Amino acid sequence: MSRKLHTFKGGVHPPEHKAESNARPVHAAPLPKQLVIPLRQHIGNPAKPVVEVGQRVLKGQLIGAADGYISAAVHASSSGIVTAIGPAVVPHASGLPDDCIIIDTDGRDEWISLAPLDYRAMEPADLRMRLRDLGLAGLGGAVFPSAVKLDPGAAHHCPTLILNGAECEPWITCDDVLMRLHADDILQGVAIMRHLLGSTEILVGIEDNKPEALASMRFAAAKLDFAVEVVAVPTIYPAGGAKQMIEILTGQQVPSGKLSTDIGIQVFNIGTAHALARAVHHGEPLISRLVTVTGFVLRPQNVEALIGTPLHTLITLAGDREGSTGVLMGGPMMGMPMPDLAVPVVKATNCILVQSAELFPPLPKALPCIRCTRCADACPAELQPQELFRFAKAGDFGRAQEYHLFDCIECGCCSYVCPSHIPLVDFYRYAKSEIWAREKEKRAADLARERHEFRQFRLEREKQEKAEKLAAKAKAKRAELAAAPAAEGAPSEADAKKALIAAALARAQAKKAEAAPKNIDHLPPDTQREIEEIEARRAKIRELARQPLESEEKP
Amino acid sequence: MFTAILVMVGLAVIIGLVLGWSAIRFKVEGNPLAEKIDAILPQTQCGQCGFPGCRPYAEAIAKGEADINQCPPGGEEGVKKLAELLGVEPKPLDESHGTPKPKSVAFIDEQICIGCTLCIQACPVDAIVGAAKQMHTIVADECTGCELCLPPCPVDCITMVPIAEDLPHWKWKAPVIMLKKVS
Amino acid sequence: MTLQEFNTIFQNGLSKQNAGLVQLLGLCPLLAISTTLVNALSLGLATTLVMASASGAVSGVRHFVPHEIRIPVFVLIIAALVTVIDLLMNAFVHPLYLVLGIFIPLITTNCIVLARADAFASKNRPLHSVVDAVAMGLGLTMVLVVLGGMRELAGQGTLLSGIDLVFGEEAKQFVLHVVPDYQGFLLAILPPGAFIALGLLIAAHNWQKARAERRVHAAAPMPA
Amino acid sequence: MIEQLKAAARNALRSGMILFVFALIATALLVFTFSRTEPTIERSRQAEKLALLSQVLPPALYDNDLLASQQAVPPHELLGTRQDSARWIARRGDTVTAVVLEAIAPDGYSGNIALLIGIDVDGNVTGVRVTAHRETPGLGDYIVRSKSPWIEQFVGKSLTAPESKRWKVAKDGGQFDARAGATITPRAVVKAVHAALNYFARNRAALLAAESAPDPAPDQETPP
Amino acid sequence: MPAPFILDRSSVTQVMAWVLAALLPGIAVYVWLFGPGILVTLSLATVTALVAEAAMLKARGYPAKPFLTDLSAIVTAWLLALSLPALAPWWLIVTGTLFAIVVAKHLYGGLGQNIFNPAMVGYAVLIVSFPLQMTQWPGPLSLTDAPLTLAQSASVIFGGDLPKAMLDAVTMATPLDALRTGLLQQLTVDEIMVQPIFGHYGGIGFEWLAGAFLLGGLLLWALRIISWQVPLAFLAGIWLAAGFLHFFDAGRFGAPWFHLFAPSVMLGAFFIATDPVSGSTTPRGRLIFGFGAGLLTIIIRTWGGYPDGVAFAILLMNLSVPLIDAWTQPRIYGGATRRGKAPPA
Repeated sequence: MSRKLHTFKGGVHPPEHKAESNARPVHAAPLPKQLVIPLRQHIGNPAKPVVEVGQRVLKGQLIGAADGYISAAVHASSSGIVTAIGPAVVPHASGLPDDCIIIDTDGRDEWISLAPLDYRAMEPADLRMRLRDLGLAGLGGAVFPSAVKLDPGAAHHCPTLILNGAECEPWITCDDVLMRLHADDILQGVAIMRHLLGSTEILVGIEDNKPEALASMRFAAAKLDFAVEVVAVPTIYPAGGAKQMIEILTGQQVPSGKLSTDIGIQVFNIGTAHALARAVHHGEPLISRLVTVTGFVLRPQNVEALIGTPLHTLITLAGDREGSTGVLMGGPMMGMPMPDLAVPVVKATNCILVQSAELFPPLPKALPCIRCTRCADACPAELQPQELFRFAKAGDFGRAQEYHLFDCIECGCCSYVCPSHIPLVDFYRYAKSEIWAREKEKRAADLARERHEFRQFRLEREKQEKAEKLAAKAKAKRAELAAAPAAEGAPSEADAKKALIAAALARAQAKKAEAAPKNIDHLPPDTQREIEEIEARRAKIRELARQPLESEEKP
Repeated sequence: MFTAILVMVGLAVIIGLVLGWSAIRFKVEGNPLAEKIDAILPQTQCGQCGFPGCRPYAEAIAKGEADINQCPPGGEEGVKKLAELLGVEPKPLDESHGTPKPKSVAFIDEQICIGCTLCIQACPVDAIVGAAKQMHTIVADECTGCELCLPPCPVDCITMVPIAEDLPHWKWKAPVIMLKKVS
Repeated sequence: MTLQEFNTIFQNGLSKQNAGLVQLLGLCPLLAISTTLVNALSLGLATTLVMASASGAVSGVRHFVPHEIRIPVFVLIIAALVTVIDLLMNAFVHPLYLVLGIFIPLITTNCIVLARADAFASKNRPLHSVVDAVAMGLGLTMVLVVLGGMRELAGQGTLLSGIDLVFGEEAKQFVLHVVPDYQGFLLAILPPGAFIALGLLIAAHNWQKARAERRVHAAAPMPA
Repeated sequence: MIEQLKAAARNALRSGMILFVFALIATALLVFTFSRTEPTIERSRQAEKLALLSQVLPPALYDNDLLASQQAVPPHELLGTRQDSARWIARRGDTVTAVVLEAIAPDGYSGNIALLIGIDVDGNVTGVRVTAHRETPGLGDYIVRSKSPWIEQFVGKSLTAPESKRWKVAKDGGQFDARAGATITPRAVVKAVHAALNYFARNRAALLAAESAPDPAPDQETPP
Repeated sequence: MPAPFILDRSSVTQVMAWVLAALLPGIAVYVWLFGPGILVTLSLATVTALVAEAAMLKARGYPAKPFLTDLSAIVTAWLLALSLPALAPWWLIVTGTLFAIVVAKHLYGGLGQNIFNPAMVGYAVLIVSFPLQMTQWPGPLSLTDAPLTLAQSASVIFGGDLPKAMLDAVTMATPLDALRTGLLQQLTVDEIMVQPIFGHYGGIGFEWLAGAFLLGGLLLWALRIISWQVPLAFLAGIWLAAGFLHFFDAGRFGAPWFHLFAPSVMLGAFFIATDPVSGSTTPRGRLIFGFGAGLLTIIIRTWGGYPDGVAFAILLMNLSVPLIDAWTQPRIYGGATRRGKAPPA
């Protein structure tokens, strides 16, 4: 345990509030009547439903298949009937509905047959495909598909594997409890990770406010046939940020704009390791997880909840209290308020935090920024939050980007310390989503321009070809006419031309009649007027479009 | 006195020679300003501005032949950006060219479509696929929402569907700090 | 020239495109010389005179000047006219010339003169151009006078001090001692005072404009 | 290519010719104005200088053409000068009555203060004026006549009245008044006038001689 | 409802209250050594500032309560009052405070938007406009025969000019004024320093005042309300610049210790240059900001038109803050130093 620890710049130390929930035994949540399983629970493409409404599904059955490389499957968390596939309210800051599969449970909780995987005997690529189909995704919060993270890439190995057990947000204790109870399973998962990544150094970082978890993990690690170093790290938020954890344990910083694998380090949450072990050794898909239910409830505790369980089921279990002011999913620093208690537990749900006016007093009104730079002192990404705020507020997103807006991890330290109580993180999220939207818009505009220019080019070419063809035809016809024997006196050259024009006119008229819309008789005057306006505009456009061409044709 | 005249006149002649020569020798072809304006325009190619497409409108603005407030899809924000680029005062949209509408894409009711190809000819970005006598479909990703396909359709099978806000399109709203009392 | 054209040109010069308050052109003399009302008025009128004659001259020759050498030609005309006025002032109002001193030649580089020559006179008929120049010049003079008055009043508590420089010794009686026994507020006379006073004037102008706009909005008939 | 070069050359010639014509006209205008105003300007300049001199010399003391009497004085420590300065001689009839000297007080708060000092044949000061200074506005600039009458105190003073140790500002125990908190500038002026009187006393003969300049090798003794 | 949902206890009011508290030792020493006149000045400035702040908030349509209770107006008022001569007439104090609050603070956009330190703008306006009245410094009590009581001071401040003799008796040139005057009389620094107003370092009384402000400043630093960079760099700038000149010609330039303990330096270093709103925000930027202000102070003291240069030096550096900040953006986590557009991830 002589490892030299490093520190990261910034960070804060809010009251921990861990003791409320980590002392009670873990219960399994009751089986709800209805499970709502969102198809988009992870980063990447949403899963594609593979069941139909009315179909009976078994516990653990695949109901949404992974779509593409960066994706993960979703499974039925219990047996029952699929009653709907469509939009339902999901845990998201927007409060907007998203596609879900809704299952009415039958109470029998009937499993499909499970088959463990012999991971050592499998091709790594096959194994990763299997994990993707078992729905494995990071349980720490970002929910990145684990199969992708377990791919060591071109280097074929990732020398350092870090298990993140910091759990630095206040109130949350699900990782703490998991480590106390299932240290062996977690380390089994680590063995699989080590196998896939080819790691030689394995570090487990746990904040020093969790002595029992540390002891349990150390005990389990001692039993392994490979070295796992369990390290107690100082308790400071956000030590659990992947980049911060890397810096604490190795002293290295992940270069801006790069991934940790670029410097040979991969980080997993301990919950993910546990789920991985379950998936490989038991063949179990990811259909449940540990969730901390805490805050303003009678019995704060951790529960084993099925994915898709509505939040109110868990809150009732923990003891509902009168006078709550809201419910957060996640911790108080990065969590999001829930629009509705019917939203389901998803793979990312680590904590359900019930608020009360006493525990979470309403935030004081914001004052103007006085540039005191406490935010800069607290920022673990070493940014200048006050400048980012200024740019975001002014709508100067380009400058915000220059000042590394996208290196912000939205940890909330800046907002926490701000003496003016400015909701800084909100401004950064707003700026980021504006920039994304603009990029998207710009790409769409570029595409439209390109297509329009190509069309102009094509029309021009077609017109030219047509003109050439016409000229050739006219020439041929004239030759024909001239060659024809004169019956009643030879028609002059001029007559021939006239005839040609008359023929062309007749053709054009016929064509025009053909092209005229057939549904314009007996229109209401409104529509008639509208059509006329549109016609006028089109005529004008045509007129304008012709002008430059004509002028070009002049010598 | 004579020297003064000589110096002035000599200087003038030299300057005149240099400028006259440069004016012809270093003439800049093309119009970089039109490019910049075109980059701001939304590329809807709807022709509401009175020009057949965004590029001709951009060129007209660059030449000073068109005003900056004739593009309803660009909205007030577009006018503001153009004003900033050209260093003039922004002005409200000219409503005779139309009013801004929510972003939409065209949708063809394939039950009604008779496959006349008129809309295909009207589409400025070739975002409609289909052949004569066969039903047509809009490529939603390429549709700019210009509405040019609506008038030619003989059976009125095309409707504009506003782009709904869903999760992938959702944006964080600008936070509001209420400092001032709202009057 | 119709009355309406005349009105439009004058409105532009005096208010809508006022050189001092809206276009912020030609600020160097504006700030430097507006220490007293008399100074301000004198320089304003001198500038107006130069502008009027320069615009008239530029407009008169506009058809003979190719595009690429228009700037040298305009500068030549303006510089010649300014030098003439400089010499005339030196000869006939020498005391005032001593005060306005270096700012008279500076009219040459005052961008408002060249700006009007290039933006207006080179595209319009001589009469229009002269009217425009006079309107612009008077607009600038107006701002200068208000600025000079403000600074003189705040700075030394008088108005029209130095009037004797223009009208001779006898004119001294016209000097108004608005605040007797004034301590003097030096800041107003020093350069920073010029910036502060101009800022206040611009603010007042914008405020008045915004109010007028609001009133137009309020007065607009509601669509039925 | 050749075609283009030819076009450029043609255009260059045309521009050159046009500018040539304009330059010719402008210069001609200038030459004309200059020749017409030159005499008037010269007269104004003379009048200006004379007006300044008359401020330090009572009109009763002279009837000669003061300006014509100007002569150079070599630099001297007592005058604070580093270059030649000027002196003017006042005569009444054929009698020399007074002399006007240029002097510099080198130890003003912000550098040199240029003075014009009139001294009559008996060594009495007839008047002092500040012609250039950079003293702090509002603090040290009351030495200028237009700001306060302070400078009039010197009239009638001489080397003996008051005696040398009273040639100081009141704060240092002298005869001359000074504003509280702003004594550096008046100190410098008092010292400079006193030194100039000393200079006059030493070079009286040479200074009053109508035609000859004073001793070019001034004595180096410092004043008491 | 934004995340995070919990906040640290700090607030703008708390920050400002600490600044005021840290000024108290200085004020106590002031009263003890120079008489109670400063209390009148402080009160008058405070009342004026609060009234002006309230009026401006109303005119701009802002609620009065959160902005009046943030104490920032009082901080401005106290800093200005402590920079003024304690016997300056009431209209001088009112004019300066009004200028600070109305023009320098509110016309620039109010709390957090003022690019110049309001107190220093007020001071600069006064010294430029009324240099004469800005010289009425009360002498240290140990050097004056008849110290003024609180009531007498008030009557001087409100009642207008004292008879000249009496004014001469209670006012005195500050050490900086005395040095400047002496130097202009061709005296050497050593000859000047024998005057009674000079003490061990910075002048009788003034050096103790500087010590008290230093103490308050250290308190603010210990509480992390101010950073160490600005004061240290400011003092270093003064010490090095003065030391450099003194080293070459001790007869014409004051000693570095004298400049450090002369009036207004400690106040400027710990309370004025550290004003976060108008100062630099990056660590390296703060070093440049402070050092530049110190350097300019000595340059203005030595060659400028006014005896002290702290206010002008700080205002000049305020002006350069955007440039300094843009140049000294620190490296961020992961080592991106240059300002480059990171792609939206």
